Amino acid sequence: MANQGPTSQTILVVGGGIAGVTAAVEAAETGYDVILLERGPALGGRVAQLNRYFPKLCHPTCGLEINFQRIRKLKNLRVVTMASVADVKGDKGNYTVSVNVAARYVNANCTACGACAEATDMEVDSAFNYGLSKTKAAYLPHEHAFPMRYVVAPEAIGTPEADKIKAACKYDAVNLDDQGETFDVACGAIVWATGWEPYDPVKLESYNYNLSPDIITNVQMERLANHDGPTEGRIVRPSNGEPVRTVAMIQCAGSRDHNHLPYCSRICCLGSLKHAAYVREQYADVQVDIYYIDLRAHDKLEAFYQRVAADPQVNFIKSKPASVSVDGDGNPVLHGEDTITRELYERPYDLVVLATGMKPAASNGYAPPMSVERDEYGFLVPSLEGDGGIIPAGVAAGPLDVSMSVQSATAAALKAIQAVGQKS
Amino acid sequence: MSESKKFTYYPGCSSLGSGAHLDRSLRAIAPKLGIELEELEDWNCCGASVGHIEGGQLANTALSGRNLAHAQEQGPQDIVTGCAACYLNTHGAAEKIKSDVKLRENINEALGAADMKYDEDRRVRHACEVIVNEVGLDKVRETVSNPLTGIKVAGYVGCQTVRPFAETEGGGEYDTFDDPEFLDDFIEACGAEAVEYDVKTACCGGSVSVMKPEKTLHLIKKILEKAVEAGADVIATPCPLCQTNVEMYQPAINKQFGTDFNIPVVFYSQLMAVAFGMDGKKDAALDQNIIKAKKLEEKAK
Amino acid sequence: MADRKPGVYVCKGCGIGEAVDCGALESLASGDLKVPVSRQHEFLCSEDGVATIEKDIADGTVNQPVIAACSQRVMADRFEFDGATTVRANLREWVAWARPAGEEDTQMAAADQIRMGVAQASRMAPPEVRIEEGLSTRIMVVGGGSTGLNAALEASAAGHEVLLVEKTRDLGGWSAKWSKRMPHRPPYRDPQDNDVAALIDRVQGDKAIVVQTETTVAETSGMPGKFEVSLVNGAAATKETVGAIVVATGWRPYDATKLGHLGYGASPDVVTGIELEGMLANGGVKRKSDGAAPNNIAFVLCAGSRDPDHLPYCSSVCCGASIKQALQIRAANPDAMVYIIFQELRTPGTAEEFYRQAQEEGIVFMKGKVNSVGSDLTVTVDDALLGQEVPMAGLDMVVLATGMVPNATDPDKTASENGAEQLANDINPVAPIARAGDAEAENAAWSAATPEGGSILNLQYRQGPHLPMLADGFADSHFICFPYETRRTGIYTCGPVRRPMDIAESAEDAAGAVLKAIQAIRGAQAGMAVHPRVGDLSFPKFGLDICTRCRRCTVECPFGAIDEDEDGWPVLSASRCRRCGTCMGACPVRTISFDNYNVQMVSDMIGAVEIPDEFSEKYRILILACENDAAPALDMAGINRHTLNAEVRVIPVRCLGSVSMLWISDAFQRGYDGAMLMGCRSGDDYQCHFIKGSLIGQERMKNIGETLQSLMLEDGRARAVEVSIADSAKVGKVIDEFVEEIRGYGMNPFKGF
Amino acid sequence: MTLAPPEQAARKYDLNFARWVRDNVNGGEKMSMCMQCGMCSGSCPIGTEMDHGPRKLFMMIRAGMKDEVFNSSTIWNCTSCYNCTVRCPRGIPVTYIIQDLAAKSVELGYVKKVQNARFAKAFWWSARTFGRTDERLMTAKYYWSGGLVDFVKRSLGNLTIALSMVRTKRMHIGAPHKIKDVKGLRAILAKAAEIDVRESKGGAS
Repeated sequence: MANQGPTSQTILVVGGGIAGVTAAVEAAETGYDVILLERGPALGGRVAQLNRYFPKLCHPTCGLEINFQRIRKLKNLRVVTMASVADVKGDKGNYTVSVNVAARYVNANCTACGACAEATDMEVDSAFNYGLSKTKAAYLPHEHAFPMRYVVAPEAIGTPEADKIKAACKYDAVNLDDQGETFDVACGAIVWATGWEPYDPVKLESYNYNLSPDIITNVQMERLANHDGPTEGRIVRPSNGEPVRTVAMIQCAGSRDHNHLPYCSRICCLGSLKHAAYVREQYADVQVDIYYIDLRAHDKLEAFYQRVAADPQVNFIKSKPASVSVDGDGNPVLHGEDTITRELYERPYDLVVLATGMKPAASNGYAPPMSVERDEYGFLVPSLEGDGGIIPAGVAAGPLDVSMSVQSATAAALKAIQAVGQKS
Repeated sequence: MSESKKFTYYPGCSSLGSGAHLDRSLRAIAPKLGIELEELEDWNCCGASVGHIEGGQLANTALSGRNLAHAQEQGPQDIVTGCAACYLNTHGAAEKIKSDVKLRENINEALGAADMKYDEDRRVRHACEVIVNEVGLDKVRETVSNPLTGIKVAGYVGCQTVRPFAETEGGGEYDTFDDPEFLDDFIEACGAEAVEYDVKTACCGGSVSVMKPEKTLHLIKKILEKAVEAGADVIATPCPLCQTNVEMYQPAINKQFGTDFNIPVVFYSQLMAVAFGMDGKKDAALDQNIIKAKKLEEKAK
Repeated sequence: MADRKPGVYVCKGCGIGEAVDCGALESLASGDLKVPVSRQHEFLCSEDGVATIEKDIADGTVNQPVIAACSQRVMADRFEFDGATTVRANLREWVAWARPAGEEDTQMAAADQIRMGVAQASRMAPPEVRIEEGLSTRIMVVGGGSTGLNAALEASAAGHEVLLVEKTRDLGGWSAKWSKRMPHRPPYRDPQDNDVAALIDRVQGDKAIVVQTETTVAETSGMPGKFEVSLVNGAAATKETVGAIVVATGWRPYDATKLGHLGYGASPDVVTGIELEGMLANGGVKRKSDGAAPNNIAFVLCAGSRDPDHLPYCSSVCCGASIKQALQIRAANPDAMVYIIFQELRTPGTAEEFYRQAQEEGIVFMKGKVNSVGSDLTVTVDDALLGQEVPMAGLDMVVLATGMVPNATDPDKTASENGAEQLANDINPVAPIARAGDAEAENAAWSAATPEGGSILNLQYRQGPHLPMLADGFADSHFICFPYETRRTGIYTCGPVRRPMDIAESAEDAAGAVLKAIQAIRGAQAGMAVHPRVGDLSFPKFGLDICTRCRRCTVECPFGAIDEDEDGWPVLSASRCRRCGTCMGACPVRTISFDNYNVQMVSDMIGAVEIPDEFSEKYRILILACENDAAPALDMAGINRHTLNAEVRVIPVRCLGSVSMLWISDAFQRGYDGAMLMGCRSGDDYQCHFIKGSLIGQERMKNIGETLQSLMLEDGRARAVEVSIADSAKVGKVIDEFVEEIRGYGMNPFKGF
Repeated sequence: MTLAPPEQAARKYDLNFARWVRDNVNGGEKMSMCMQCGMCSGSCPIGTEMDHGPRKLFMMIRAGMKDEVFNSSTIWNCTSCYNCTVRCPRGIPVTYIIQDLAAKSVELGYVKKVQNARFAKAFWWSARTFGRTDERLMTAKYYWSGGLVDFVKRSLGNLTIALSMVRTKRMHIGAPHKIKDVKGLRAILAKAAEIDVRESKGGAS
């Protein structure tokens, strides 16, 4: 059997969110060589954009910090940002993966001193803040970014701003001619942890997302509540910066709907309970109404639901709102039927939060090879037959919360070391 | 679309009454847009939204069955209609028959009673969908010789022109259910200004307005209010029932709510006829509007 | 370490050069501090900069580079050198970026950073590696249900020998009793075949797996790499050595006899979901009363679950399991009318398809609370959607979907006294579970929630025989980001003993636990720590010559790494240790130390700071900051260019649990005006990754008050605060307020003594 | 036209009625998919005119409340706007179901004097007699069906409308429009009705 052994014991992990980081670190800590690819400029993925986790209301950066410390200690773990997969060839034991690295325009000399950002006035939409704010054209992804390195926005390239940015760097870290690169990786197993994207709220026609800045999504709410977000963590009406007195959360905004996402995204109920907690922490006299079909606080998370439900200023209304309009004063107005009281309501709010669901991020460099089985929604299914060398982890494999994603990723790490055979 | 394309045209009962001006203006603009309309042979009522109640489900579908059978005899071309209700029923029936073998059997058994049959499939399309997907906005713009500059129009789509088929494959996926844009596009193409109008797919009460206006006047009031607020000179709609309800109930609304609405309600096809430089009466049928669309009449040659 | 050759390297990059006089720092090192090699560089992390340091190390002139540049959290890879111990002095985030350029105070802060760095180097040695003898790579799996079976197969597939211990006669646990299982593969619509039998065959056919049924664990001692377990099979007792332990003891159904209000016991035809499952698996559903096949069946969900009087949590699987059973009943009898009465229908994720399938099959779902089930099977429901109370008569069978109770203890064993005591004393986060919807429980003592039953592993640990549990009786971990973070190193739980979960999820959980077990074994082989201080080779050393056997270290160790021998001397099980230093902080005679982290080292760093005399009007306040949360928050404050108070000096510590109160009294005796501990959230929702470090720190600080009073100092001068890693914007203000308070007290009179 | 549904059972949640609806009502086969979210009732432009609204009506059907369902005002106030249908997250053709329940309630003799029923009668009369709906005659017949008083009241009320319609040639006077082959059409409709009876599934299944 000697000649049938894997040609490579390297494990490749695609996606640097909580699942990918976990899979990479856990695998590396058993002694295997691991390469971690992240499409963006920094690790952490969606959880880095979260304010806090349910049910403990603790900060994602806390766990990420520990993971980053682990990464720093692991000589056998290599992190490549701005990287996505162009092609996968071969099979278990010997894959050849061609990797595209997009231009960052900033090289490893960067010390994150920030002189480049100071040098330019050009601003671009902040993807990290889901478009709620602007950021300088030369920017640090966020205060907790790993790697701690700046990025130059492609929009700036070819403009005089780019030259200002380059000129400002004392350390020769800005490379405006960066074309990115492509290289091949030989590996024995691949963990596919490409995560998710929020469902596009514009598709929810009757909720008129574009009609008012005070209609936001749950992921935007996370940024709004974050000290590092567009409002330094103050939850206010985006339209006028005023405090909120009434907030509505609309559950299943896209999920459990055959017109959109037929499955339940699992996290949205708990996410909105968490958002209710954010709002209540900031305002004593605020009213929060949560509109839901079924409140899905599974297993021990029920306790979190009970804790929030005990708050008399948080109301639960079993109703899928039919539509959102905007009244003369510019307030978003919810229309629908309260299924318990039969009341046909028409209620204005200061802020409406659409609890949009998760859809698998299987596009744009994150599309897995066709050999990997998918369900009709695009979630990856662990192969029963197949060679099992490509292992889905985290939300790429189904709608999971953070803890379950970490569980899934840890299991994937084991599958990966099984796939590449015993450490020689 | 260079040379003209032929369709079997199903005018519907309203063409002989309340919606006569839709029929007239549509027939007028069609050739300009490269559409040849051949009237459906001995067409009958579609059953509207109440036919099934007294007639029963199958008999009601059989009404469409008979029209489809005639269309089949008339040739392979698609059927087109300007009436929302006719479209809804006939298109719906055609799709059902297409997918439901048993239904096709039953319908044909019924048609047999008059020695007719419908054993092929004919596509039933809405005039607006045809203009969007077949003619194209560019063609509409090109055809405009008398742009309606300075006229503010509230584009009121109503319900059945887009629901439930506009987003479906069979319906030609030509626009959305809640926020359709085709009508505003038509208006702008005619050189008029489409005002911001967020009740464009609000319901006028449909047949309930005919039966029990007391229950639905408030719906129509809102449709009028928003148009006036938006500073519209005229409301344009594709739907005969919407046109009639929104136009003819204005006095009743004024009486009940103490308002003073008097805003003309026309069909997009009337706008086009004027914009295409055609005759205001003969082609645009502006004389058939109870509340006169003065600004359009002035524009019209 | 024999001869220390420190070298100070001052970086002038990133604004440091503009903020402070680096020349002065260089001469401070070479002068007062007598550091043989002292250099400054424009851009130390550049190739040239790194080369300079490498050259000095290669020459043998330096083996302790003190990098006076950026935070230890960045550029780690550039500033680590073979054969040298690096010390980082943070001139960037904590000085240049956090204080006004060119000012005297800024220069003083920079100088103190250098002094502390040099002092730290003088007490650091590369850790001596300690590797135990006679290590085993075998993994013991406790529990032969589907979770345990999967764990065994996963471990074997990863090349480890496995010892699978099952208490009963048969493998398979509850899952072996199921007729079918819930779907977990596309299209997620139909109940799928139960494959447990195949699983059992694979286990029994696997040469690497030794199965011992009708066996329980009498005792567990030792440590990761060499746990000594004694197993009991009837009269026979055996001893085994294993490297790590996976606990998959699963669950048991909630006792239905407690559900009289739902009619259980009132009629033989009110059955539990478990009983129904038995019927489905053995020839179909029949009424116990008359053996007839029922035509009208109602399922009552949340029978016991989500009920403060019974199980406060949601058992997760009951909705899906009931749908599965309903579909099976319909498949057997298409005319059966099946009703599922729920309060919240929970089919998360793709299980929504399963719900849809049931609806398509015509199974009727009703939302409402069941008020009563009569002996005639009349179910009275508050139908929330009809808005009326509905009496459902004429039912032939009522099924109660009872919930899951975790087997974190063995109900067949009796609770041992010290076990109860452990659970009472150990920190077991109550929140949010016990208080959920239950006002009384909020103040109830943990012991009130102590699960019945004896210990499963019977750990021979100073900390007692049990695996720590959460208040609802589920085993650790309560960390969201680290679900396998255990308080008993090398022992990992998985499956429903950890959280209510179905077969598919349990199988995955088993794989995760096995991976952690493998890490623990490899850690022991290399003598290094596992999560979170992965790779740390240091371990606590005990100077038994002056040990007073006070037992504080053995009591306070959050991981039960230190036992006592019969004479009460502390005995370390090194591979259980997670290197947090809590023992070091606990030791009143300071005789516990790590090669690279010890009481003297921090004392010297505190002493190295220059204390201006009382006429200077300059205060000095010591901050000991947790390196996992508080220190990064201070870094990020710098990154955001928030101002850090000019009068504080910050020393990062492994954990507040490692803080020796000597450091605080030292500080005051040396003339500091105040001292503050900064750590993470403690209490029920604690965030401390060493479990109770920040809590211990706070308690010790309460006691320091007395010391201060004995020194005639206000006890307000010493304080412990909780900050989170996300407090970069707030942490500066917290410090300023404290400093203001100290100014209120005035200067420390001991200055200059 | 269709066989009678089962008698309303004494106890709630007798599924026989729900099953009859599934088998006999247009779109009924989808009704079991309802998850009671309220989207339909909330989307209805004149939901306030409905006693229960579609969502609750579906629950009542599950509960076997046949009489309450057929006597409900909900089934008589559908404007056919199809908002509920296109928005339903479970893809239930709510409009079809509501409209056909109205038809069934007529068949089963639940309603006599409901305006829509009279209107529908008038409409069908026109469709059958002329092959086309003559709005004038149909409306007149509809008003008549309400009795003389109602006729006069309503006719006068709408006189101005009628006149202006005539003036703009949108209501023609004189002989009604007729299709050529009225005989054929009637034969077709008669046959269809006959098939309907033959095909319809019975009561309790």
